[in-house]
Amino acid sequence: MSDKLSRRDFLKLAGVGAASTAVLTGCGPASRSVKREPYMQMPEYTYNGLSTYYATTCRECAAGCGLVVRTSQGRAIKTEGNANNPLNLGKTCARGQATLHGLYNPDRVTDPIKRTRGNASGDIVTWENATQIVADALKNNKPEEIAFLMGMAPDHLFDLVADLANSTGINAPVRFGALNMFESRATLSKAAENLFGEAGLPFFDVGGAQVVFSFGANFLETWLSPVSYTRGFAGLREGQTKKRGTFVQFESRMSSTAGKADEWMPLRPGTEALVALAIGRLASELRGGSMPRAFADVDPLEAASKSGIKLETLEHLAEMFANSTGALAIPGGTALGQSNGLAVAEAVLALNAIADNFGKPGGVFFSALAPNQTEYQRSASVKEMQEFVQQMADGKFKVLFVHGLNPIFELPASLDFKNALKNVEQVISFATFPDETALESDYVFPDHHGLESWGYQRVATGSAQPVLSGAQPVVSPFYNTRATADVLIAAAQLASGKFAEALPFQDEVEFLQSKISPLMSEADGFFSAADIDTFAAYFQQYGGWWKLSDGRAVPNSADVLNRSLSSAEAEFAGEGEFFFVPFVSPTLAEAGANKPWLQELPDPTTTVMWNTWVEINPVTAEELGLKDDDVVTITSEAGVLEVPVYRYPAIRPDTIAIPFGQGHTAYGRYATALDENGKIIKRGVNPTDLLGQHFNEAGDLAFAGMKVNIKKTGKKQLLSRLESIMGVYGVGLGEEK
Amino acid sequence: MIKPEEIKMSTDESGKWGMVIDQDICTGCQACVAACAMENNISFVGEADSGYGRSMHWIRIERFWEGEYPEVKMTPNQPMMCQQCGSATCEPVCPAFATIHSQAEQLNLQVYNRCIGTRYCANNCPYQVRSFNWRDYERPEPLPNQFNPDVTVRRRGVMEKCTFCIQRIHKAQDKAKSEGREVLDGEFTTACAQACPASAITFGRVDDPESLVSQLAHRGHGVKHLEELGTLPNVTYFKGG
Amino acid sequence: MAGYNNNAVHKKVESAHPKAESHHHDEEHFREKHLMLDPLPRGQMNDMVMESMTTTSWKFWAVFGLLSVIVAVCLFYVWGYMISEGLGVTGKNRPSYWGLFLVNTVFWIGISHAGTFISAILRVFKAEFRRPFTRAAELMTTFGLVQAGFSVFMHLGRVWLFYWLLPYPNQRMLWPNLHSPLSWDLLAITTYLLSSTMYLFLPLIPDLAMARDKSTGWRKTFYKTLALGFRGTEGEWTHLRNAMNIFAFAIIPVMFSVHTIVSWDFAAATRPGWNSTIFGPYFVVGALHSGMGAVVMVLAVVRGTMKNMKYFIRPEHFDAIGKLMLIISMAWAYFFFNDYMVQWYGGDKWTKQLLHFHEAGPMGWMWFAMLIANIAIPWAVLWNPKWRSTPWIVFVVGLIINFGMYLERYIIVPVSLSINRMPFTWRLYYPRVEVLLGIGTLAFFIWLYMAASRLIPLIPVWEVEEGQMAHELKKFGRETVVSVSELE
Amino acid sequence: MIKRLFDWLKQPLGLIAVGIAFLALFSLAAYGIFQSQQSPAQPIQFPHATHAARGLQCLYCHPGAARGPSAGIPAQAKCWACHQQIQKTLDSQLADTQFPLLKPLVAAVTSNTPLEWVPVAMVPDFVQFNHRAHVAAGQNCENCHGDMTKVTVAENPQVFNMGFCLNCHKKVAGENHELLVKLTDCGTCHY
Amino acid sequence: MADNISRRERSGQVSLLAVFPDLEPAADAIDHLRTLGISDDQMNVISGIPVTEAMLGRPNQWTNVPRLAGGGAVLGFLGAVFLMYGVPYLYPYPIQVSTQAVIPGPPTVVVLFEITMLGMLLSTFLGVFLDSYFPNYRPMEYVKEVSDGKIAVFFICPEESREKFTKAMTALGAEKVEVAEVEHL
Repeated sequence: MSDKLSRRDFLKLAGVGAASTAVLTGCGPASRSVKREPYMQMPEYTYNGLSTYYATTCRECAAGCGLVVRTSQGRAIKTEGNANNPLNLGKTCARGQATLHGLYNPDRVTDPIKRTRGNASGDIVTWENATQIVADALKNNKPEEIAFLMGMAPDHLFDLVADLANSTGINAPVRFGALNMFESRATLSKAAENLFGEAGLPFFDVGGAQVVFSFGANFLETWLSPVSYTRGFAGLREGQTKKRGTFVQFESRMSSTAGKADEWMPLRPGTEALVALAIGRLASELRGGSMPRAFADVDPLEAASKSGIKLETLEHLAEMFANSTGALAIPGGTALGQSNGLAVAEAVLALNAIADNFGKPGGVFFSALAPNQTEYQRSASVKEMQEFVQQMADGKFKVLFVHGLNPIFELPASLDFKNALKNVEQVISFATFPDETALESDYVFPDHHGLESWGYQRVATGSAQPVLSGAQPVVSPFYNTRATADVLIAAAQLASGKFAEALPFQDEVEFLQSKISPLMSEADGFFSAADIDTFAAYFQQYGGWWKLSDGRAVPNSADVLNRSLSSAEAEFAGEGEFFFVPFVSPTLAEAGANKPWLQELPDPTTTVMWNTWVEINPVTAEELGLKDDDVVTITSEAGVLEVPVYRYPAIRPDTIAIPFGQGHTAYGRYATALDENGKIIKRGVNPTDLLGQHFNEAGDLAFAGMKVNIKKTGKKQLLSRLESIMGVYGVGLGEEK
Repeated sequence: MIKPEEIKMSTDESGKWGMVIDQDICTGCQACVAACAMENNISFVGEADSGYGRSMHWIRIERFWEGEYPEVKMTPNQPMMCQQCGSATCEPVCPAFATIHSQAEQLNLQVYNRCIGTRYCANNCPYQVRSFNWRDYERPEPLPNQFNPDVTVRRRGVMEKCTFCIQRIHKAQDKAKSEGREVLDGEFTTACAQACPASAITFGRVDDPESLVSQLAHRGHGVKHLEELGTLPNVTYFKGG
Repeated sequence: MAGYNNNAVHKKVESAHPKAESHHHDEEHFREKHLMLDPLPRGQMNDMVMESMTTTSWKFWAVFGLLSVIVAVCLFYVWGYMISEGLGVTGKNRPSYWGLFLVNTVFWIGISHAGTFISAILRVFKAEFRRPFTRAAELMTTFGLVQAGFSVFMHLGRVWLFYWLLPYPNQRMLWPNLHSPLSWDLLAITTYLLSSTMYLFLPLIPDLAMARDKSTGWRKTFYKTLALGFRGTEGEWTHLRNAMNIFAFAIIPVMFSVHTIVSWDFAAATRPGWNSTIFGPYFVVGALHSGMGAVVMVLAVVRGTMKNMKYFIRPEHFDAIGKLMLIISMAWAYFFFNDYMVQWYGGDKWTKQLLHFHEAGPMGWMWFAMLIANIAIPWAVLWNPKWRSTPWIVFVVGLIINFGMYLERYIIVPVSLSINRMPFTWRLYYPRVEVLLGIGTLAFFIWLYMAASRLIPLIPVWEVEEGQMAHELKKFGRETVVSVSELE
Repeated sequence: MIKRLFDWLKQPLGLIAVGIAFLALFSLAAYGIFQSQQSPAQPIQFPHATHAARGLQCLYCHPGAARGPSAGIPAQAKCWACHQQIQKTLDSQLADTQFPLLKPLVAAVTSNTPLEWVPVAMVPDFVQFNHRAHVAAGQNCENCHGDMTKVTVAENPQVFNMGFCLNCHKKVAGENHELLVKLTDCGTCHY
Repeated sequence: MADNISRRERSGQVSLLAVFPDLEPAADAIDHLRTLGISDDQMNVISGIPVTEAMLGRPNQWTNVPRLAGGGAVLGFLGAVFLMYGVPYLYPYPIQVSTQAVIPGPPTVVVLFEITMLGMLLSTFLGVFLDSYFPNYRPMEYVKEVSDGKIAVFFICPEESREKFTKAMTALGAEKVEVAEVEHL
């Protein structure tokens, strides 16, 4: 397929040829400067000027939303959601829309490169050499000296590497992603294991609920599966029962999710478990009957005083929760990224037991496992990554393959991945973009962009049905890149022996077919076919395969309330004065910074574009003598950052917050900035630089468990805001607030 | 030939295409903004210009604050785009007829190639939804490969604004005509409405009482912004709650 | 007819001579004071005017050279740069889509109003003090309008397509939109520019003929060409006088219409603060305010720097214009207050917000400076006949008034644009290259004026002579008074 | 000095000199404009007439015209589908001597490089032209593109400007008010 | 008109120019010329200021300027009428802006006014040119002293009585009386 779709540049100039329009428009076409190249071979069903639509899967995050991409003359023009895909039902988020700016990004890695580490330029090598280098790396090192570090997408490549590792004895691939770090997936699944006796990713049916209490879960932004949860939120508001559902958010900083809440509870960071249990106790009291053991030990008065939420408010919330026929409590986000994160997750999940909503509409489920999955697989927690980095630093690995991940940027700087990398003899990156990690690698063998790739992605959560989203190339590769799966298969063949046996495939497509062929025999599918070719064709055509039935499991709730739950407050690291809340930028997330239109999207809460800011309550700012755009130094035990101030009216005065997503030193021209001398500098800052190595009981990073200090620098840096600071905040109108 | 006296004024009608926006479920996620930019070849302008009020968004999501901490509330997100007024104040002030009222589609047209850049229309737009090409904003190769061939790429000195994705309207009409039928309700929609994960935006024929958008619009307590100016906007907002 | 009485003329000429014998004190006092009572032989006045044109110091050329450089750089180079880069190099943004260029346009059109006011309205009302400086004022009209035209073209995003604004048949079957106040503007400014240029030229013809008779070399060719063969026959004078009368009456409504239409650019818009019915007369009076200030500045400079001009332009003229300035300042205050009052009382929340923004916003200083410069200072100074007869004082007041009126336009255009009905978009405007281009237009105005002062007799000698003919002293009992005969 | 020059220029000889200078400038400008209007050579001086004479329909090579906005240039594979069966294409001897036009095609196909054509009929970017609607409305290709049986390399028989489009649209709509509104709406072509 | 006397090239006649320093003698001279049989249309006065006909006791001068101005105003008005009422009928397409009528009321007044005034003033200006035969660079009878305030009376008399007229004029205060020399203007 990808080879047949030849001439990408049928029109040398884009169909609308911006550049060639004569200055004197109105004077007719400037046809003399235009040349057209016809297709060598016109693909079937293609006509000049008519669009062709291909179903594929979005690779901007790991959720696995289905896309339909409009292509014209072999160029991808627009992405839309795949209406058939049960996960996103035809919808996309902003990042899914902007994925084309990744495909046609001017800063992609265009060829396989050999480079001296840290050097921006490098020598182009041929793909034959590249494959040989990979083969040698596999063959010439001991299995335990080979490590794979992979991102959350795509799953098919992970499966391929896992298969390779399984049968050759090399280290199992490690998966990580900054989004998962901020989602604390390990904590969620551990809490589920503790409460329900089974590990898994809970699914919260927001759309079916009447009252939703969210403890830090930013499910309208980047959390787990934002498109599907946003649809759920719309369901909550519009209500199946035609009654508008209520939504309460508990967190110290009003996220854009909390902005949609009917009530925002700015509790003191670290008291989430206490508050959840207190609400549980008060609600249980209202319900009558014996007090469950889970809530027995908590004192609502203490909860009120420690959290800063008034007792009356807690009572009112408890009443709301207890009296609703469809109450739902969701733990997530910053609430879990604290030293007591596991306790918070357990306490909040336990609240659901009062509502008795397990396995009911509007309640808690286990997410449906994807069709070719037998058990929940979670990514590495930061604790596990810490061990991995330690092994690197100890020189345990001779060769490291990195794909789909930019650990230098995404891991907290205190883990010092960059330094540990120095003790790995050979680093081979498969990065599509020249990110920080690719810059510190010996080789970059660029993978295709997601829209040029084959593959599939398991939908981990968000859909009631088990879904395997399928990917196919919608355009032929724009540059001299090659699918990493193809490179690995070819290298395994070259390495021969057990490697060749482990991956006995012609190419990536054959491997994919081998992986989806078991689905042919599964019942209840969206489609079925007798032979693999037809099945694979449908798989491409519809953008994946999914069952028609609900695949969610009901958690075993028998024991939830009969256990003692900890109401301990979180401990905070560092001597600082302020609680520090890093949060994922809803528009950029971990990998959006190189897409110009994502940079130009205003942040939903602050409307800032193209930069990083620190949110400080105006009262605190006044005390510190800070105005908007004043640059402050923020110091934690792990690091220092300089960042301009945004006086944010909806954050606790003892808390500050910085979005994660910027602060790149590489990753293309839009992710970085230029100083006056034309030198590449950081655009914005990366808040993970401030994070120390503190974990919760489940091994997730206590990213919201730091305390920091703020100091004014006297410098100013104007933040680009879409909003008017005069119109929205009344600043500069003559009546200072 | 059309005699001037035969021209129908838009006050006589209810408009043709319209939108309903449910602010209660709009999460402010910016998917519509990104979708609009991708569909309509909108330039990005960079940090300095965007911070100076020159961003080219055809749709922007407004939010304000009510109250003070801790009783502070974010007002419902309000996506603002061209309201396709039936009696648009931008139209009569253009000396070149570059922005006029389409009789066929009852839309407020911006004819880029006729625009000479007086920017009077933008001044006179009470919704402030027009954006001006202050420069030839750079889109380095190969970014232009993504351009939508159905939408003109604008250059410096030209005003632009939301068109209700008129290219999609034409495409749907062309398709329906080639199949010998009328355009069906929901057969196509604008880029913003198509992307919106919460389905907060509904687009369709407001002159067809059976259409979804008409039914939503007549649900009650919907607001048309600055209606008091007599602009006859075609976008209805529901603040919700 | 004593004024043109042979003996009387000779007597007065002698008296102007230093060797003259002592004369009546009253008469001498009047003569010193009034140009019209201090006639010189026509030939001498001609020579004085010719001399003023041709006597050029190195200072003149230094200033002229500097201005040429400024015009070349600030106007033409920067404009070219702006056209090639787009208007992004200016400071405009959303919502301040209009900025300094339209401020400059309004300003220059305002400046141009003084010329017509002096040469048409004062002519119609036979205000005799106008005679020596009608041309100096009328030149300002034409050159000011040239700058206004430049400014409005700079304002266009795609200026190379300006011809789409002209009504002409074309294959597109498209005509300009005559619903738009900008179209009316184009019509009105074109009409005004053409008619004020013609009105400048008609009374100039006899003086060009005079210059033709008095010069040699290239100047002779130049004046000969421009004088069109004028001899001064009875017929020529009659046609000229008739035409000038028609112009004097007809150009007044044109002048009013121009600035009224300019005000409609704002008043017709659906914007808080702009949508005001008083804007038409308010703008016209504002134009006169700045125009008179500019006239007085030009006269002071002309009197101070050009040879023989102290004879033609005297304190009496500054006194007379000063009185006008005072009256116009009062009228401006009246209109300003009228507009402010109604807007304030109206109670529209956006308008109130805007008024508050004017006074207390970041540009609040402009609002107060405007009131001080346009009202307080003129009133404080111009009531005093001695002060308003002192050229440098009136010059300073004129300068301050122009500064104040510039601020007024700045407040009306970009400052008011900052506030609209969508608070999410409110933003301030910071001019960038517009400043250079504004300086360019100012330099070009002065450049044109300086060039004209070398080429065109700035004093309409025949009008002065005509006036001198008509004036005489008359005794009523013990008092001697000035008496004017109606010659036409 | 200037006066002498001026006087000299006023003489008949001077006037002639002025005239010649003016003419020279004018012809230079005219030549420049003429040059800018010349299309660069096509890679093949494609004989439309020859193909049309063999009964090939326009839509055979330009099928996009019936289906969508763009008529398109045929893929090289399409050319080759016929030409590879034609002896004179394959015979290099013949091609060298008698049919030099075929050489670039053979070269392009054998080297698998695309021919770069120079578009002849084009509307500006800001005009959204759709072939399908025009063909469906019964317009023949030659109404706009001229009679291809008579030309070798395609040429524009007329300037595709707004007047050209409008004249036809007006004519087609006739007295049908609704159709005229649709066909003359600015938004029908410009968006 | 007297301006064109010389062009008629009357044989046996001579044109004389008498230059007077002031109005009174010039007026006297004109009266005297009349008594000597020179009719008003054989005389002309050249002056450096607009001397009205009444001052010299001359008949009123005919001028077309006001009529031309009126004609121009009518033409301008018709042009404006065409733009406002004619052009909308020329459009093949319905151009509608906002809900304003295609032929709008108040804007029509503005355009009618502006173009009418433009037409009137342009034709007034042109009227001066037409009536005075401007531009006219042909040789004409002229003395430069006129610029310096002298008044020249120009008349045609029979060749034979030239002496008589010269004397008469000198007696009335003429500074010089000479055959009107054709000067390059």
